[in-house]
Parts: sequence; C-alpha cells; structure tokens
Amino acid sequence: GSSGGSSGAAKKGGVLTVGAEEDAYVLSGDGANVGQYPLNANVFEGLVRMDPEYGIVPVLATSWALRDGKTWRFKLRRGVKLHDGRPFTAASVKYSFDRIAAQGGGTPGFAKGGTKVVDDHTVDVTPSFPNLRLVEQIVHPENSIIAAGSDPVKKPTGTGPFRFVSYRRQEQLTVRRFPGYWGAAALLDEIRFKFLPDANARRLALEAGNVGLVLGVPDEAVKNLESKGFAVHVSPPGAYEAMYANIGGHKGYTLLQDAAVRHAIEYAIDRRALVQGVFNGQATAEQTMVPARLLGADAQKVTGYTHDPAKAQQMLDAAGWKAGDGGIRSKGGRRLELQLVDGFPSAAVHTGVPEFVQDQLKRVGIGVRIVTTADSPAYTARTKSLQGDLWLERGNQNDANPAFLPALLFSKAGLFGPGDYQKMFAPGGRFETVIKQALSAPDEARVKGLVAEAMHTLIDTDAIVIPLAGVRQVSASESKVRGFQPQPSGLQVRYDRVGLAA
Amino acid sequence: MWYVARRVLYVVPTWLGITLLAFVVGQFAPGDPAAAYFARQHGRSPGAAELARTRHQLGLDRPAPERYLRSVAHAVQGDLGTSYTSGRPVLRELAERFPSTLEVASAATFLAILLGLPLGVLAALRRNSVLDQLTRGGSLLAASVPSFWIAYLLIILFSVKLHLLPSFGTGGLDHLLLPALALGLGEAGLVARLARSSMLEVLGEDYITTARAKGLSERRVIGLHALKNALVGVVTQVGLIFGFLLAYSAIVEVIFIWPGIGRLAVEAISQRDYPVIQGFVLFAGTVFIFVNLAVDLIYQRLDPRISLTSASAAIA
Amino acid sequence: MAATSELAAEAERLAPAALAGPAGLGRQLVADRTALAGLVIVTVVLVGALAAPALAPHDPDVQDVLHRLQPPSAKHLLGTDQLGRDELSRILHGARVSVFTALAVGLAILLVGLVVGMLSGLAGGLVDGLIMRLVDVLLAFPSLLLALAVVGTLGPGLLHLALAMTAVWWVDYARLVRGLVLAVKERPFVEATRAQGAGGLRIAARHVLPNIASPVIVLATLQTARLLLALAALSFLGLGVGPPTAEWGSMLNDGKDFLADAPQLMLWPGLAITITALGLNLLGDGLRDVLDPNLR
Amino acid sequence: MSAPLLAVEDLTVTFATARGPIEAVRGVSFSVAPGERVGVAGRSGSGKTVSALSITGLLAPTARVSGTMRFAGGDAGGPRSRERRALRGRHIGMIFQDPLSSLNPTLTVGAQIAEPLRAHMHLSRAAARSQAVDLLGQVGLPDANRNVDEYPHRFSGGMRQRAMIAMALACEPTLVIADEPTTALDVTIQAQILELLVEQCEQRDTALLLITHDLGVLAGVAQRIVVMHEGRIVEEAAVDDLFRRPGHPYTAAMLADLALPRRTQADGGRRTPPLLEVTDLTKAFPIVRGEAVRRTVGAVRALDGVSLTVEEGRTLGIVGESGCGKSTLARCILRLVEPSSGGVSFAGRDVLDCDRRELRALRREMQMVFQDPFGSLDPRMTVQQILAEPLQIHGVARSRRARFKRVAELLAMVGLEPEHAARHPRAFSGGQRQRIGIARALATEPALLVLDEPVSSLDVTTRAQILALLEDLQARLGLSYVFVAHDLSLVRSISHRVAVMYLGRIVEIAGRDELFEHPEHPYTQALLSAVPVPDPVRERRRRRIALRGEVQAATVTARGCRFAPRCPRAQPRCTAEDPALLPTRADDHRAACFFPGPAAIHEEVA
Ligand SMILES: Nc1ncnc2c1ncn2[C@@H]1O[C@H](COP(=O)(O)OP(=O)(O)OP(=O)(O)O)[C@@H](O)[C@H]1O
Ligand SMILES: Nc1ncnc2c1ncn2[C@@H]1O[C@H](COP(=O)(O)OP(=O)(O)OP(=O)(O)O)[C@@H](O)[C@H]1O
Ligand SMILES: [Mg+2]
Ligand SMILES: [Mg+2]
Repeated sequence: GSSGGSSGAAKKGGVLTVGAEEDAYVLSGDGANVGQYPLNANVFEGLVRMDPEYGIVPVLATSWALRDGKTWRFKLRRGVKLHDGRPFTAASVKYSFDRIAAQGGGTPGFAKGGTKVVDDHTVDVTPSFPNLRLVEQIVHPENSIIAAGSDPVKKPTGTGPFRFVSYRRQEQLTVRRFPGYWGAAALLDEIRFKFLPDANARRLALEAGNVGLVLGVPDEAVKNLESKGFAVHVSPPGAYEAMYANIGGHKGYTLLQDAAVRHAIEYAIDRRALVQGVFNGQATAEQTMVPARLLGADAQKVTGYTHDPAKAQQMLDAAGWKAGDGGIRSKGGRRLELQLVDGFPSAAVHTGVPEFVQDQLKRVGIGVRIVTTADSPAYTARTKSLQGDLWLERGNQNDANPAFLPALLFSKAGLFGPGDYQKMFAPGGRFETVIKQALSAPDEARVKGLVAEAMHTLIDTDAIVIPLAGVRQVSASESKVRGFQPQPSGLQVRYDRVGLAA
Repeated sequence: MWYVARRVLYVVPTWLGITLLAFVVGQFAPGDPAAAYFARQHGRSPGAAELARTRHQLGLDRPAPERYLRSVAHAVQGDLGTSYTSGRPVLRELAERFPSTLEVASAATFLAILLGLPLGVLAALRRNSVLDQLTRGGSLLAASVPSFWIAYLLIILFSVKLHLLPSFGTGGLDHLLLPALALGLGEAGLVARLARSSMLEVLGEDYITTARAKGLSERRVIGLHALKNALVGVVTQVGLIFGFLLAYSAIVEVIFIWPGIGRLAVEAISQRDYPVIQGFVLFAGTVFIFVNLAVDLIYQRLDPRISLTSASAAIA
Repeated sequence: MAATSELAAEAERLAPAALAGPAGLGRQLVADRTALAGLVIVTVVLVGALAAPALAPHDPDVQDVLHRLQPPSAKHLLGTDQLGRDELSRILHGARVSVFTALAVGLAILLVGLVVGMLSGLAGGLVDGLIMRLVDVLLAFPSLLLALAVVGTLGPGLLHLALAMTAVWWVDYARLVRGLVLAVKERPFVEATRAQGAGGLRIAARHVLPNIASPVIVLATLQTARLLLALAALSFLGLGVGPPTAEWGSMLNDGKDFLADAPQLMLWPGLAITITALGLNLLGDGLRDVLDPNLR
Repeated sequence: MSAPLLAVEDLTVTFATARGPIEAVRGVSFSVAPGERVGVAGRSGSGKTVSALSITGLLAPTARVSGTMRFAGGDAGGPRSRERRALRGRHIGMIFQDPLSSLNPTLTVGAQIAEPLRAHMHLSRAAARSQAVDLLGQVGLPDANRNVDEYPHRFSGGMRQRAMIAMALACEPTLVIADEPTTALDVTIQAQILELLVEQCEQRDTALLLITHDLGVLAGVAQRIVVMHEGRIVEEAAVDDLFRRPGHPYTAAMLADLALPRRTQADGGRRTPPLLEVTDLTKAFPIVRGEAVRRTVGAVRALDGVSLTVEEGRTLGIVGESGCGKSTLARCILRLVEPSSGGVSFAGRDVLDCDRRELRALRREMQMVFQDPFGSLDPRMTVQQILAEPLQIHGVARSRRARFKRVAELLAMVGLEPEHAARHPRAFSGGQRQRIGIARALATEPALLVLDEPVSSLDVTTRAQILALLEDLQARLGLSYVFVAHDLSLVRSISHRVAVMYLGRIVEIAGRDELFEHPEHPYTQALLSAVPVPDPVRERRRRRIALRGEVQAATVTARGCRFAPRCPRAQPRCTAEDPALLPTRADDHRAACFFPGPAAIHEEVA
C-alpha cells in the first residue's frame, strides 16, 4: 500500500525528475540495455508484465499457449507503433530474443534460432530446454522488445509510453512521452532519471527539491519525510534478506556442516528487533525467500523460527560447543568463529545487518568476522573461491515463477548445471526431489505447493537458508506527484500513470 | 628559451616513470585479468581454452617487459585499453569525465585564491592585528577539517536546511558551488598562509625599502613591488594546489555524485576495473606533469632569475 | 601533496635555525600560546585514547537496535548510533584506532623517508638521481588515489591501509629530508668536519641528522594531522577497519546514511577528527614559531 | 658655511623589541651644505643606517623617532610626515649597501629607473625609458640601450651598483645618501664606484652623505666627516683635521685599526725545506645543465696551473678578488675537493695519491680554518664537543678525562676560558668563534694551517686580535700557514711571502715587502692602487690605475693572459700566448706577464 497523499487527480503534462539508483546500464555488445534493465524507464515493453500480486498481464502479446510441451506461441498486439514510426511486428520479437540467445539465452533459456516468425503477429518461441514457466519469466524487463535492427546504445527504440531522448552515463537518462503509444498516453511530458547511487543522497535531493520522486529511500528516513509532507510509497515485500549456510565442507569453512550450529543461528537472531531496529519497520519478519504473497495459502508450510537464544545456547551446548575465550565457544580446540560475506547485490543494501547478526550471534557464543566485497562482481568472484561460512544476500522476486530462484541457487542439478552455489549450499535429499517436481509441474497451483514444501525443507529442516526479513521497496515523492504505484519488484514500476497534481 | 625547451623535455622521463607505475599497479592486481575480461564480456567464467585464447588476444602471454613497452606504445597512441565494466575505451571514458573534474577543481582553486589571497595579503600588511589572528586561526582550522565532512555540513546547511543550492549532480553554477567550496576551503587556508608568509618575507626585502626611497606611492610599493614578488611564491603553490585538487576531487565527486574522473577511479577501484584504474593512473599522472610544467613556465615568466637555475629546484 | 610541498618549503627554511636544548624547547612551547593549545589538545586526545577502556561508559560494540539513533541523553551522553551502540564509547575507542594508526603510519613514513632522503642527499650521483626520479613520479601522482588503488588491490583492512599509506606518503619526507640534507651538506661546518678527517657516517649521524631534526619534527607534526585526515578519508570510502571496530572515518561512513535523521552521528566523529587535527596543526605551527621566530 | 641643505636636530630613535627598547640613535645633530660631501663613519651598530633612514622616514614602524629636521630651508615636518616622504626620490636619492637585494628581481633595471621619473617628473613611459638609457650611459654602464631592458640578476655587482646610482640620481636630487655603497664590492670595483659617485655628484652639484664603516674610503671622498659611536656623534671634523688630529679616542682607535701592525720579519734570510709543494694544480668545475638529462655545457676553470711552496714555520699569503679561486686552492690543498690535475705534496708525501686511511692521517697534520665563524661550527654542539671531535676521530686523547684536559688546553691556547667549553657556539661573538675554529684546527697538533679568509667577516678591531693570536701561535708552535684573503692589507700584515691570483692563476709571487714595494704585474699594481689610503692628502693626490670592466667569469677556453681584457698594457701577444710565471727583478720574485715592470705614468688616471 501507499501511505501519503498521492491520491487525487493528476493533470496531463509536466516534467518529473526522478532520483534513480546507480547507473548500471551495459553499453556494449548484445548485452547493451540503455533504458531497459536494470532501471526500467518504460521505453521498452515486454510481451507481458507482472502486477503487484505476481499475476501476468498481457502487454505486447495478447495471448499465448504452450503448443507441444516445448514451443510457446504468442499472438501479438496489432496497431502498436515503434518509436521510430515503424509498426511493431514479430520481427522485433525475434530480433530481441535472438540478442538474448546470443548472450547465452538468459533465464528463460532463449535458444539461438529458437524464435520463429510465424506471421507478422504470431511468433513461436522454443527455449533450449522445456520451460513451462517461460511466460512467468519473461515478465522480467530484460526480455523487453527492442525494435528490429536497432542498437540500444546508439538509439534505444521500443514501443513503450516514453521514448528515449538523451543519456549521459552516470548522470542522467531523459525520456519523453511517446505520442504514438498504443495504449493510453502517458501523463508526464518528460521524465529525467538522475543517477544518484547513494540512498541518502537521493533522499536529500528530494528534500532539497532537486528531484520530485526518489526510488529506494533509506528506511529510517520514512518518518522524517512523512513529517515533512512528502509522500512515501511502500511496496508489499518482494525482496528478502537472508543468509545461506555453506555446508559444502570446503577447507577452512566446515563449521556449518554441523546442523546444530545452523539451527542455533536460526534461533539466536531476533528478527523482530532487526525489522524494527535496523529496517526501521520497513520490512516484515516473514521467514521465506519466495514472497509469501506469491505462494498464497501454501506459504504457511514454512514455519520459521522464534527468537529463542536460550534454546540456541542449549543446542550448542548439547552439540559440544563449550564456552571459551572472549565469549566464543569452541570444541576440540576449534573456535566457533564464522566468516560472513557481505556484498550482494551491494554492501550498501545491507547496511547494519551484518553488524546486527554479528552482535546477535556473539550473544550465544558464535563469533562472526565480516568480509565486505566491493560490489556484486567481487561477491560473485568470492563465491568461486568458496571462502565463507555465511553468505548474506538480498534477493528479489522479479518474475512470477516461484520455483526459479530456489532451483537456481540450491538444486544440486541447478537450472544451468551445477555451479559455485551448488558446491556450497545444495542440500540434496528431499529438497532436491521436491524442487525437481516443481520445475516440471504444469499447473501453477501445484507449483506453488511444491515450492512451499521445498522452502520448508530448506529453512525449517535443513536450516541452510537463514531468512532474516521480507523487504519492502520504499520510494518517496513530493506530495504533488500522483499515480505512482509501488511494486514489490522495482523493475515493474510503470510511469505512464504518474502525473503531477492538477 | 633554452630553459623552456629543457623543462619541456624533462617531462619525458617522468612520464615514462608514470607509465611504469601504471603498469606495475596493473601487475599487482589480484586475479587473472584475462579471466576477468572474459567474464565481463560473456557473463560467465572461461574454460581453459577460452582463457588461453583471451590471454593471447589481450597479449597477456608475452613477457612483462614486452607488455610494458607495448602498453607505452599504445598509450602514446591514446589507447589505454577497454573498460571491463562499460566495455568502452578507457581514454574515452576519462576524456568524457575529465571536463567535470576540471570544472570543479578550477572552481575550487579559484575559490581558494579568491578567499585566501586577499586574506593572506591583508594579514601580512596588518601583522598581528585581529584580522591576522583570525586568518591564522581560520587557516589552521581549514587545514584540520576533513573535506568530505565539510561537504556534508555544506549539504545540510545549504541544501537541506536553507534549500538554497542543489546538493547533487551537475548543472549550472549553482551545482558547482558546494563541491567547489568543500574542495577549496581547506586550500583557501593554505593559500592564505602562503600569501601571508611570502608577503611578509617580501616586505622585509631591501628592494621594498628602495622602492619607498624612490618616493613611490605606498599603493605602488605594495601593489607592484611587493605583490608581484610575493605572487611568485604563491603561484607555484597555486599551480600545485590545482594539480592536487584535480586529484583529490575524488571524494567530493563521490559525495556530490559529480561525474568526474575521480569518481570514475573510485568506482573502478571498487569494481576492480583494472584497465580503468591503470588508465586513470596514467591520465592523472600525465595531467599532473603538465600542470607542473605549466606552473614552472609561469613561474619562469614571473621570476626572470629562474632561467638561470631550475624552477623545480627553486621550489623544492 | 601541494600541501606538503608548501610544508617542505617552509620547513626547509627552518634548517639554519638554532635550536635551544630540549628543556628550553619545552619551556618555549609552553610560552607560545598556539603551541600550548595544540599541546593540550593532543595530550587530551592521547590520554583519552589510552584510557578509553576506563573512560568509556559502555562497551563500544554492544548493540541495542531498539534504541538506535537516539539523541544525546543522560545515559548516552552523545546518543546512540544506527545499531544502538553508545556513541561516546565508540568515539573514545575509535581514537585508539584512528590516532594510533595515524601515528604509526607517521612514524613509518618518517623512518622510510629519513633513510631514503638521507641516502639520496648524502650519496648524490646516480643513487640520488634514481631516487629522485622515483620521487618525482610518485609525486606526480595523487597520493590519496594511489593509496586507494593499492588498498583496492590488497583488499580493505587497517593493516593494508597503513601499508598503502606508508608506501605512498614516504615520498614527501624523502624529498624534504633530501633537500635539508643538501642544504646542511653545504653548510661550512660539514666541510669543517670533513677537514678534521671525519668519515661520511659520522657526518651523517652527528652533524646532518641533528641539524635537520627541527624541520623534520615540525613536518612530522603537521603531517600526522594530514595522515589523520587521509586515513579518515580512506576509511570513509569503506577501506578501513571492518565492523564492529570503532574508527572515526568508518563511523562517519556509517553516519552519512543517517545524515538527515541523526546528524549527530556525523557530527561527533567529524568533530573528533577536526579537533585532533587542529591540535596537531596548532602544535606544529607553534613548534615552527619556536624553532624559527622570523617565520611568524 | 652657507645655509645647510639638510639640518638634523636632536634625532633620537628607539626600537621597541621583544627584549625591551633599543636606543639606536641618541640625540644626533648634523647638517649637510648644498653640494657638500659628508662622510658618516662608525663601527657596525653605531646607528649610521638608522640615522640615514630616518631622514626620509623609512624606518620600520617599530621605531619611535623624535627630533626635527630642516631641508632646503624649510621644515621637513615630523619623522613620518608627508613632507618627509615627499623628499624621497625627488629631492633625496638613496643608495644602499647590497646592490643585489636592493633591486627588485622581477622588474627590468630600466623600469626601476623609470619609476621615480614617472612618479615625480611625470614623464611619459617612452620619455622615462630614454631618460633611463641616458642615465645608465652616464653611470658608465656599457651598452645602456640593451641593458636597460635586462633584469638585475644578469648584472654583475658593479653594474648593479651603477644602476642604483642612476636610479638615485634620476630626478636630479639635491642630496644623495649612500649607505655603504661599496662594502659588498671588490677593491677594484669599489674604486670605480667611489670615483663615479664623486664625479656624478660634482657634476650635478649634488650633496652626498656617504656612510661607511671604513674610514679609509672617506679619506679621498668626503670633505667633512661625522663619527658615530653607540648612537651618538662623538666627533665631527673636516676630513684633513680628522685624519691628522683625531679629537676623540674612538676615532683614533678606528684609525689605528686601519694601520695593521706589520710582521717585522719579512721573507728572506732563513731558508727551510718546503713543507707543502703544489705543482701545476688545476681544478675545473663542470657547468651542469638540465635535470632529467644532465649534461656538461662547459667548465669553470677555478684553478688553472697553480704552483707554489710553503716552507716550515712560514706564512704564504694568497690574495685576489672574489672568484679568482682562492678558496678552491685552499680546498684542493687539503683534498676537500679533488683537483682535476696537478700535484700536492705535504712533508714529502703525495696528498693526491693517499687512500682514505692515509688521508685521514694526513688531515691530522694539515688543518683548515674557515671564513665563516658562524657557519663553520655545528650550532648543535657544545664547544667541548666541537673541540673533542677531531680528538675522537684521530684517537688522540682516548679517555674522556684526557679530552677534557686537552680541550681546556686548547681554549687557553686561543685565549678563551675553560668554562666556555660547556656553551654552544651561538653564545660567542664572531671573534670568539673564530678562536674556537682555530682551536679546533690546532687540536691534533698540525704542522700546516690553511686559513681561508679567517678574519674577513670580523670587524677591524677583532681582526687585529686574531692576527696577533695567529702570529703568536706560529711563533710558539712553529706552524706553517697558507693565509687566504682578498684584503691586501691583511695579507701584508701577516705573510712572509705573497701570491696574487687572478682567474685561477698566480700572476705574481714574491716576498711580502718585495711584492708590495715593487709590484711587477700590472694587476698587482692596479690592486694596490685601488686600496684607499687612510690619508686624505695622499689619497687626493694619488693616481689610480684604471682597470676596464670587471672580472670575467673563468669559463675560459680562450687562450692568452687571463688579465689581458682589462690590462692597460695589453698587446696582441697577450691574447695569443700564455705568459709563464717567470722570475723578474729577483730570483724569487716571479710574475706572469710579458711586460713586467713598474707602472708607467700613462697607465694612471686622476
Ligand atoms: N628594525 C630594527 N629593530 C630593532 N633594532 C634595530 C632595527 N634596526 C636597527 N636596529 C638596531 O639599531 C642599532 C643601530 O643599527 P644601524 O643599522 O643603524 O647600525 P649601522 O651603524 O648602520 O651598522 P652596520 O655598519 O652594521 O650597518 C643596532 O643596534 C641595531 O641592532
Ligand atoms: N663547487 C663548485 N661548483 C662549481 N663552481 C665552483 C664551485 N666552487 C667554486 N666554483 C667556481 O670557481 C671559481 C672560484 O671560486 P672560489 O670560491 O675558489 O673563489 P674565491 O677566490 O674563494 O672567491 P671569494 O673571494 O668570493 O671567496 C668561481 O667562479 C666559482 O663560481
Ligand atoms: Mg648599516
Ligand atoms: Mg673564497
């Protein structure tokens, strides 16, 4: 829901400056994506999109069907114009998906030559592996449609309600209303996205009146901003904060192979204090990776843990971890000191969390050393080295397929073959069985049930995932900004309905 | 003239030294640059054959001295490699961002002079006055305050509380003022102290007595005879300050989200974008050399004695 | 850098200044108001740092997230930080890390710079030429960013930070010391000692070193202030000590996210740094006055 | 006396300093008549400069000034009045001691001369410039048209002082105040500048107030002399009277200092084996340019084939103008710098062939005393440490006790007290420091002392004392001396033999009396004639040998006699061939000149 006075009529016209996060556009090759992902500026649209309830909404495709267990056929919308004035046809879809295929296929698994134009308004997509959840996955704006033959770096050309005007790296992306848009024309004349990588800087820019809307506001700023008359837009939780336990038994990092320690950690952490204190209330204590909203009623299968440090102590005592030097337990001369790796997708998003965990675990006699990586590539590089006990991550549910993320990270087989995560985190056993079924289940309700069960084994039984919080997206704007709808996945934000107060 | 030629020639060995430094910094980078390059290009880690191919393609299989010479040859042609993160030529990235840094550093230098020079000169003329004491205290304080802290204090005061100036990003003069202040304030103190001590020194010189003995007006004695000589000392320092600010603008650039090369470097360092780090080392070093060159040449114009000795020796 | 070369230029002029004995120096320092103020500040900071465990009202690392970001109160004189830790205790403990690291790095670069500078100045010729080329190259380079690059490659951490700073900052001393050595070498008493039959080592140790001591001491004091600021800057960029250790620069880094909601988190460490640096600068400036009155 | 141009009444100047007030001038009254040349004499610190500066109100703000002044018949107002300032440059021109530091390094000489013209005479830029060229021509600056646009650092000391004179005379003032205008110059240049000053003032009928510590300078220049002592005028008299019948004991003492006692025994008689033998010594200093790429662009031939001997127990005086290589010679003898070629042998040992250890041993026997008594003692050491250092180096007195004893002995030897050992050098006066320097040289009981201008920086009275000490030590310890000085009278006072140097060469060498009474080389003759004689009558009658120009740099690659460009006797042969140092009048009187002999009348000018 949205708190703050963004109700009321919006007028047509006006310019909005948006304080956006770090500029992470790729500027070369097939991966070039200015105006597309990660900041979805609504220059491009996908075949479908996702609503806040993780439902699928048709956009450039009007209908779709799985034809033979492998191939998806999409019927395309008629009368859609590309920003360069040409009509939108299947050629653009093929062009876009082939680009992704050239890059390795992306998460839906587009194959080289796997996209075929049937006619101008019909296209067949055959991924490299049978993908029952293809439609749920292509909601991710990575899979948006680019005008056939265009180069997003030179001139991003799509079908969206806004068209590209200018881009200065690390500075600003400007888009303007596309008058030929197939749907209802956007309200704003122009949007300027200013890249302000520092959350606090964005918030100050809002306060200083330099921007009208900021994405990603520090949690603790909410009260203050509201008191100053700004509108704060809080999304339902769509992201999660969690730690993964390295049970791979890799040299120097074997402590978490002891299930008692993992469970003790689960009990030792006061998630409510975390949510109230560190997240300033802008999070939930829900203990799951896949948002409870996406799992629906099945979400109850994941029970989670209560905060019970005494129990944690007991479990450790029972497992032979005896109090030692400086309050850190040890067993057989080994100190119970864990290494926590912080940095995905950036250390900044976790501000305060590692130290909080460090303090909480210290109280039950578990020492924590924090290693902060500079950014996500550095974090990924570290996963290759397998060095670290606890891996702190912020994950986002950016598509409507609940099985994707658990399978990607924890399935032994993996989605794209076993990788570094598998070496550290895959529990096998029951989880493996259930998640495999989830991947091949044709029916959506069944998928949700299976995923919920997989989550249950992962969290409650194996304690490999140590969920910390469900995280909301917080945005804020001047009170005159109307029609901004916060999304659990920030990538699905629509700007065409955003306007200024009349 | 000879001096100029010699001084210009002197740039060459120092520049070569900088290329070597840049090369060495690159050598110490952990991890295999070929693997990093491949990973950035293809979004996955390379297989053994791919790795070997990439190494060959990048010339990484050649011996170090050869790679160094090659890098110098490339650098001379303006080729500083390609950024891992953006995939664009490093020189282009640097050249694109440099004007912003130049802008903020020049503005900061200008502010430093504007504030520091008159204060320093006045303090010297009114030695031990209240103004002098204040200048001394102020310049010591300015030298003691972390510039990034000042930056935040300025933001709180001028953007958040007073809503007078924008806090971030580029734009008109109003965007420039806060970063320039944050960067220039400490240096203003330095300029004031320098101006004061040079001026005091000059005022004690015999030729000032001579000028007075000639019956020149005090305005001319101070304004021409004293100031010109005092400036000789200050100018070299101002040049160095400018070079220093060019380099040190990094933190302020990060805070004010200013698209300069300093921020580029900080980002490259945190993203381990070695070609950019190396390119930056080379670029910044080169710029600095030329700033120094300019300083020496200006110095020589101001102080005719310099052509006999060397300016650098005189400043050292 | 510019800063240091200005220092160097000024310090060099101190060379001929005769120095009273240590007792006389002490008395003069106390008599000089500036120096006295500096001395008092520096002493207070050092004592505060040393006695931090005794003085700090709370454990600097113990959190109380439900009472975070609190304004100053009787229980927490300076309030609490983003994890509910006592800010005063963190400032006090932070002094140990910040000030002692700056001092340690200051000492390290002093030693390296002294050795290299004396070698360069006394040996002359090729050795001098090579060292000075290296110095020129390093000086032609923004030291803060070079340090940043070095930490970037070594990885963050206090030790790495100290190493990087030492690797980069010794240059200033080397150049200053060399200049001073050259100046002292030209002074007649060195030739006079040579005429006595004294060897190079004796001249270096008994004549050159004592005669460059006072400008070097002045520079060391002022330089320590600069190191403190540079250290803060680098830790501010997240390259310093890891959590939970309190350190002023990283406290500022943490505090910046709460700039608008709890500005005191930026205020205290910033003030601590400023006051300490000011103390050192006052002391250095006072020392300079005492060592060479005509500069004032 | 006609109505005075300048009349100062009861001038008192007090400086407020941190250590309390300093009374620099206490109730001074004097006057200068139009066109008159008045000399102000007095030792250093007697208040001469302060008095002069107060006339135009140029004293530092810390000075408290009282007294009245009249100028050109009118009241010149209070000490800092507008009226006083209006005199500056327009009516009173000033010339200062150090021509280098008194000219602004960042302005051309022409611009600096033009400044008062533009300010007071309201000349246009162009007119001022052409006037400046004229003035430079009048003060004898060669090639004035070009030099007008040069910066002062390109000028030699003499040229700079000429420029200063041009500047002072620019607006045709009625009074010129010259404060020690020749103290920083060589004798031959001093003579030129004094002559120029007198000539220019006489031509313009300008009064001159000439300040100096050297009464000798005034003898031929001033008409009336004022003697100052500790801020007061102790005597005022016409020049002839003052020199003939000094009225105040202080004046008498100053005059007495001028005439140094002369060693009774000149060279001759005793012949002892040579202790030091220098043969064909050459030293070239490379002129290095460039920083990154150092290259040698030439060489300064500081020594160019010098040969000499010093016998046991005797003193060789070496004299010559600045830059002629005296110090280099002294250093080469001790191998403090490595000679380029030639030989030095000491007591039969080849100094240049020694290894490090042998050299150290040698240095025990050859010691040096330096010019600068302030600089040559380590300011951080006590006298005890300074004097003990050579003992430690040579392992002479091994125990602490022995060293203390030896230091006390040494101090006594040079006339200092044993208590002095605990003090630092700064606690001593210049003369005392030079005694310490001598004591240090004597510590290891050397046989030879090389003294490089040992008394040049001392005042006249102290000079005489140090010379007496040196003579006494020589007599007691049988020392040999190489005594370097630029001051002929000093050398004359102490030496047995004297060598005259010019641009790296010895041009004449002879026994002291022989050399001073029968100089054969034209340079020696010129040098001798340039020294002012402290006798106004003789000085006015005396004729000088005019030397053209100034000493050139010794970067000679040219052939021929080094002195030829300035020599009144120069013939084509002189620039083509090198004259050898050959015996002239006597066997041990040698001169390097093709035309030796007494000065002819035509070489001298009025
Ligand atoms: N600005 C000043 N402040 C304090 N004392 C001064 C100042 N100027 C001169 N004096 C003192 O006044 C006295 C007279 O100095 P003055 O310069 O007139 O001597 P002088 O006769 O010209 O000596 P010299 O031959 O050394 O030039 C000295 O004791 C000097 O120390
Ligand atoms: N270390 C050196 N390097 C280069 N040139 C030198 C050096 N020492 C002396 N010279 C040059 O050698 C020449 C002779 O110098 P020297 O010091 O021997 O003269 P001097 O007769 O002692 O003069 P003064 O009376 O000024 O002391 C001068 O031209 C001087 O510039
Ligand atoms: Mg004087
Ligand atoms: Mg000499």
